[in-house]
Amino acid sequence: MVKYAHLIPLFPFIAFAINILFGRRLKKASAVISITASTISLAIAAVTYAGFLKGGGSYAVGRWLSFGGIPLDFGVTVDGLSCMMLMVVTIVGTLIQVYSVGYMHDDKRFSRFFAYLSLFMGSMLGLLLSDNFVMLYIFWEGVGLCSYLLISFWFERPAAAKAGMKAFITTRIGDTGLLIGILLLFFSAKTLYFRDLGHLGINDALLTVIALLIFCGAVGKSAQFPLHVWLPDAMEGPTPVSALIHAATMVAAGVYLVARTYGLFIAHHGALIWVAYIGAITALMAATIATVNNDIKRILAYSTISQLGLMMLALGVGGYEGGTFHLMTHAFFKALLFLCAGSVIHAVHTQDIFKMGGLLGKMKVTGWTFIIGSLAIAGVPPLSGFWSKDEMLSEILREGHPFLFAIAVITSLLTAFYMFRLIFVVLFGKPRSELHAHESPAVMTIPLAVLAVFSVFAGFFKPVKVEYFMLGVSMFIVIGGIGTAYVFYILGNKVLPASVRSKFSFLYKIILNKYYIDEIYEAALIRPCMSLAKFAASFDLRFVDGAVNLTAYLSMIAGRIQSWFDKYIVDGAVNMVANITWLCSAVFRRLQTGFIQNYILIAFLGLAIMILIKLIGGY
Amino acid sequence: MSVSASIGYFLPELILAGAAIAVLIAGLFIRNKAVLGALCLAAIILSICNMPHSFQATGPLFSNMLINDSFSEFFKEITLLVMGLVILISIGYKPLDDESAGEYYFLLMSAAVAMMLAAASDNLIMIYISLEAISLISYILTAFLKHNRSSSEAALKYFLFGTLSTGVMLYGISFIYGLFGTTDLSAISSALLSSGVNGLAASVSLILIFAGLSFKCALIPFHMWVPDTYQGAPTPITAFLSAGPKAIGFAILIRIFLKNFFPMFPDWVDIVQAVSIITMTAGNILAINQEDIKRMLGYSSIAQAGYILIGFVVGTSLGIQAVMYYIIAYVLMNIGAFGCVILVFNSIKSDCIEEYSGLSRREPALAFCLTVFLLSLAGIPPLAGFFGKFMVFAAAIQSKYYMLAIAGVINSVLAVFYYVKVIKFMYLNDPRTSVKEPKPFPAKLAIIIALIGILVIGLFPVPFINWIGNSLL
Amino acid sequence: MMIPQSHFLILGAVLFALGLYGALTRRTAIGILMSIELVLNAANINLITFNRFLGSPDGLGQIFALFVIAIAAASAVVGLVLVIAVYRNMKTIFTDKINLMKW
Amino acid sequence: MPFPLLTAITFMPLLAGIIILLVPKNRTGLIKGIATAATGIVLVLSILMLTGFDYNSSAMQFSENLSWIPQVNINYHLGVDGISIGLIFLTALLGFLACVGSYGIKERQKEYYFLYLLLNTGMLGTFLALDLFLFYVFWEVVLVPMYFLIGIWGGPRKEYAAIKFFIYTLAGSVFMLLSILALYFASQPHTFNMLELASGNCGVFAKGFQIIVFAGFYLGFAIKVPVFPFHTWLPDAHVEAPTPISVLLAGVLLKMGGYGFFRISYPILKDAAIYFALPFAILGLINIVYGAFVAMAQTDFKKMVAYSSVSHMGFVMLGLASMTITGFNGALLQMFNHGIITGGLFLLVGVLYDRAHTRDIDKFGGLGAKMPVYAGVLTVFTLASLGLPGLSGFVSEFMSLMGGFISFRLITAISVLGIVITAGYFLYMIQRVLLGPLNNAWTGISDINKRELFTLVPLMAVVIAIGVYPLMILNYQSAAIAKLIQDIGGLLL
Repeated sequence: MVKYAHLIPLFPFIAFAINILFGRRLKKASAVISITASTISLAIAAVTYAGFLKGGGSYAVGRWLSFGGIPLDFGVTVDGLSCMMLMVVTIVGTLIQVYSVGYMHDDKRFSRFFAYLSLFMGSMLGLLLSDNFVMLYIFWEGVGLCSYLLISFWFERPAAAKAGMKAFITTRIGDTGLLIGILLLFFSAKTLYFRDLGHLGINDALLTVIALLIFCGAVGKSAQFPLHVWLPDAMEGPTPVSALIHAATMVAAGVYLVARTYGLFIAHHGALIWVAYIGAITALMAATIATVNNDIKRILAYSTISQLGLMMLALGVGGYEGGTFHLMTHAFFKALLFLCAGSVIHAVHTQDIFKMGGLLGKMKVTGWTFIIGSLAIAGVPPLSGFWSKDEMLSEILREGHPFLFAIAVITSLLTAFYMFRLIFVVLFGKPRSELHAHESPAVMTIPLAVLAVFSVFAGFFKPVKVEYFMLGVSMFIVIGGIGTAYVFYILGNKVLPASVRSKFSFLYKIILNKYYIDEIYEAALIRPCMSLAKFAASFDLRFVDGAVNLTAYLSMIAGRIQSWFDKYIVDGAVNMVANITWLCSAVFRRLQTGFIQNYILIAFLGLAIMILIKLIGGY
Repeated sequence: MSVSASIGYFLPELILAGAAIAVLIAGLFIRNKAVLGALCLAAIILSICNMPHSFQATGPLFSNMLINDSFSEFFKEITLLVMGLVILISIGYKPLDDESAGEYYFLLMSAAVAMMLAAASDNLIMIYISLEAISLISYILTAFLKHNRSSSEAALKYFLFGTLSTGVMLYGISFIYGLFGTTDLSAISSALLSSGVNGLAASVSLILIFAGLSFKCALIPFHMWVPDTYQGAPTPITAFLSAGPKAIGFAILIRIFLKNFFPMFPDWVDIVQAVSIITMTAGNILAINQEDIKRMLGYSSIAQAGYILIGFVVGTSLGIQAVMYYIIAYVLMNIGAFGCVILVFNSIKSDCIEEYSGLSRREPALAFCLTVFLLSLAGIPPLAGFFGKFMVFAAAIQSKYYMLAIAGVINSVLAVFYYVKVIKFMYLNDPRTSVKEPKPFPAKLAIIIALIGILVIGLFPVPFINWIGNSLL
Repeated sequence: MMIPQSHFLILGAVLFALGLYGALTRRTAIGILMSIELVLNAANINLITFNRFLGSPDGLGQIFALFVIAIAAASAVVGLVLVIAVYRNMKTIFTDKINLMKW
Repeated sequence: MPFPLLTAITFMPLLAGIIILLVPKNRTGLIKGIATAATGIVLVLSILMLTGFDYNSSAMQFSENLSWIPQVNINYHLGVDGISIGLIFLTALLGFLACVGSYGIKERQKEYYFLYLLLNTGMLGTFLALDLFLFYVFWEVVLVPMYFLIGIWGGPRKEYAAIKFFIYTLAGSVFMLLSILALYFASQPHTFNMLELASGNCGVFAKGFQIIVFAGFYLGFAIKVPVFPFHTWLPDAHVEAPTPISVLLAGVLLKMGGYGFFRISYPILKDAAIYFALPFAILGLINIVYGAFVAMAQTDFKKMVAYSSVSHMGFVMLGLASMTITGFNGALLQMFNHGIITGGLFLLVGVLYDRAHTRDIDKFGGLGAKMPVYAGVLTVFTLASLGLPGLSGFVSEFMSLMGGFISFRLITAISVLGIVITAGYFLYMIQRVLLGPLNNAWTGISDINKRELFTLVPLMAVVIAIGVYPLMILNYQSAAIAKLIQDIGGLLL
């Protein structure tokens, strides 16, 4: 029964309309409306998924627009990838909305928050269902809009407003790449539908250009290497927003796009290599920065960037299965991690991990679900993280990319390290400051539990055969990462951090907010990572982040120059004409001297000239 | 046609002459100006009624001194229209109260007779005599305010400049007489058609005649008298000068240059084309930053003469139609504008444009009328001024005078500067004084006639085009 | 022996030029008035000469000349009246003083 | 003779204007009532016209043709087809809403509403006229009331802005008059009728002649659009004009230029249009990018929206230059959408100006909290203006770009850059006005009131409706555009 798939995005949109229009009166009821809407969508998605298993497929809905002779019909694609993502988005979305009832409890713009959330759900579901580039682009920008609105939700804080704008413009830069790609595609292949991407009749060079341009969109949205600067700042938004949008769903849209248009990428080898390398660079760089960051949400943000880099890397080497599988599992445990972080922040009202400590005792459920999530992301065998990461690593190896494989392994190692650094600092040890931590209300902890269950069992969703060599590699990663973190934080807790800070005091002051250098210890593995981290952080701060601000600053200057040019040169020319006429009128006025003789003189001079012309003309 | 027979066709002029003398005598007894004015108006209306219609008999009168064709009839009707409006607005003009009204109306009536003679004259002698008559009367009228310094100075300048230019014209006529042996225009044109004539001498003497006539129509080299005379003369007379003699000047220009001396058309066309462009441009540029509104309207009338000249230079029948249509519109616009200037002068006692600020608040109706006249002069549709310009530009483009058309178009943009400047003062600035003078009814009547005239001619030009159509040469 | 026509025409032209020169240079309005009369008389001479040498039977030229003389007289009268009016108001007839209205 | 719908639409405002002249000055309530009723009736009539319009015929409908001046073959010829129907509805809608929006004008109301109605008649007439002379008369009739409306009720530099607008537009239109006359005399049976001239059965014009005539028309239309070198009157006129007038100025007057290209320059002067395709595209590009950059540097709210209009009209030029069905459809739709969106933006600026009496963006801050409904509406219009999909701005920009891409790939690619800059400066404005900490000067500021909301809600509805389902309006215009492309011989893409 696939026929009702196109209704899925409809219900969240209805909820959005209701909440926006009657938000003020509904108050708390608005949460109920948006949650019911997403549960209905969840139900339809499940029905569609069941229908798909029995053999249902994509179908057309209606004509939206016609470009010249070529009509553009909107339709719905129902296949493995879209159904899986539908399920993920609706499940995670509903849980996070339940969670945010508690988290946003005392916010005075409660109904507006839920209105934006349902708008986001509607756009995301629409994006997953669309079967052509134009429809995808429309919802793509819709999702971008919601991330803007939700990041700058607490707009009283100037940092949130700035972060929102930065997010929208950076993704927008990516989107223009996507738009030019769509234009080029329409121009060369006269079609915009995904279904016929496999057999386009255009030459390889053009195909690569189109693929890369579309990849630009993905880079922007999934915060890949050059355009990743907006995601860490996006943490200014409320944590459920970070969980839903900046961890589980929206950022995954980039990877989904690459997967959806995979036919384009496979057709010519050139584009895929780029995807792989961008993914690799992003993964490694983000992982290194995450290890030195001490803001709980920023660590998770860099971790998300790093995991997305891994997915891109997998897709880039042809590992379609592994990439999409990790996409699904990552959505679950990353959402779980963010929600746990949220409930921790909700309890202790600070985001700096080194002000927390020993919270496991006071926050039982949050603590343990936090640990489960970290285990999943680190890739501990029975949990879902292991299966998908294992799948990706084997695909990378099978496709014969030893160098990329090494980067993937290092990234996974770092992931395990910084996750458990987080766990040990926040949950274990003695509380560093007298924070009265109390467990979050039930409405927040229940979704955590449900997500923890999904994080554990999502792995079995797809049957994967395990190679022993890969099992060994994974075990090495897990033990190495967690062990180092254990040695680092539990044993040498007091002494190590203070002495390191004094040695690098100068550097420390510059990038204090970026990371905190722990005690220097002998193990060779940690030292190269630290130096790499320093380079990545400063590189990021000065060059890339700076570049974005620089362009903004330059365009302001360009704007000012052009407005001056416009005001004085172009406008000046017009006023000059007016002044010239005024000037010569003033001059000629003087001719009228008032003396009768002058008048007669001028008159007969004119007559004489006329006669002279005639005489000269005559001969 | 013998003298006695042609008296029958000379009725309107006779009526006016009779009225002139009657008014002069009545002036001795009746002090009230309005009665005398009414008497003159009655005479004008009477003479319009029994104007000899062209289809009755077109032919020479008074042993071909005059000619009674539809063309002259058109200009006679224009003259009467001008005279009627001028008399209406002069009744309300305050400074004229202490002058003797009888003489004033006598002069106006005789000027009307002289103009009707000029319109119909088909003989160089007759043209000279009637032109000189018109000029003499307008010199005296300009100096009518005996104790006003600027009025007498203006009259003197006007006199000296005018008689000299007419003298030059006479000198030209004498040569034409020498070349053709006769002063009868139709005889000359038939001579021109049959046998060629010494081109150079003829064209030089034609230019001399053109000089005299360009004084009458205030074209560029001979326009110097206009600003001072328009500013100095009493405003009704300025209105009269800007409309009456100018229209007649163009009538004679067309009659001589386009009807009788048409074979010599190519000789003088490029000079007159240059004169037209210079007249337009200089008129507009000089008018831009004038302070006195009468002086500004003076320059604007020079510029309008430049536009009319475009139709004349083109020389085609569409060109002449355009000239005649433009003259109707021009006459109405100008007299209307001067009428408003009179009423404003009555209340604020000054012609300085700055004094006009805030007029829309003090007298909205008057400000509206003046705005319509100024916009029509600027050539904004749907008013008559625009259609006049449209016809003139159409004529220019039809016979490929692109330079002329482009110059005309640019000038109509230049003109907007000073027309809108007055409107700006009236509407956009705040009023300075709040004195309000009761407006005499006849002046209001004249302005309303002119206003309706402009709107009707602009929106429904068909009857007027037919009227012009069948009164071509 | 007949004086050839050209002599008269030259006389006319000379008179015309003198009149024009006088109008441009005389300081008083009356001076200009006189020089204008010269211009008119130049035209008269032309007319009479053409009438004589063209041998036109009806003596058109002379009639025209008579008219011109009459009109010249009329304009002289008007001119003088205006000069008196200016003198009464401005107490001067020097043209370089009469420039109340300018620019 | 069927009910003369088009004459009614055109002259209803003029009739009401004359009635207002008779009403005494102090009865302002009655005056407002008459004006609103007149513009309301015009809106109803235009909706009636929309319903009665038959989609798939590209011929003129509801046409009326009476001879006006037979000697010169000028006749009073009105008609509407796919190209002009959208713009007429836009004029009627904005006319009505701006009339309701002008209740804020307090002094000299009688003159205000008379001039306002005269302006409406001029605008409607320009879109309906099919006779070049009639078109020119209506084109010029718009000038005079606009001069007074800016001049009398304008801001501090109103006189300079008013006279500059008047002279600038007049200079352009007089050259247009010469082109009209040249066309008139070049056509065999001399005619002013646009359809006759376009249909080619009164003589095919030589290419050189076409180019000169096209240049004349171009001067007239380019100043109105406005195209790059001639745009300097726009910011002055917008900044100084009172709010409802700048709504009409941006919403309708700019479209008269674009409409002129669609109705006169392209169908009649086919070869010249093709000859000038590349310069048009380049000018479109300059408009988009240059307008966007200059807008970014503005601190005055209205000036920024004015320059954004320059940037948006650049898409119209690009669409026109592309000579494709998609490009033309996009350009025409862009004119309609831009009218609605910029009209809304100016109303919003007016709302802010009435309360804060300043238009300097930097002086605001954090109004989102104090004026939530206003913030919501402003955000919708800003997003529509920067071309967010799902709202009307995106559809037309996308189609113009799509069409443009087919003909000029590099130029269109660069102009896509314009979209990013547009997003930049609009969001920068949102951030400075709505977001951030509340500027203590505006603690007592009141939210948008019912009347202002009434003027904005219909515009918002149209923006969202077209954004979601653009075929609603594209159906009206696609038949006429297809025929136009066939005539010109453009790409049937």
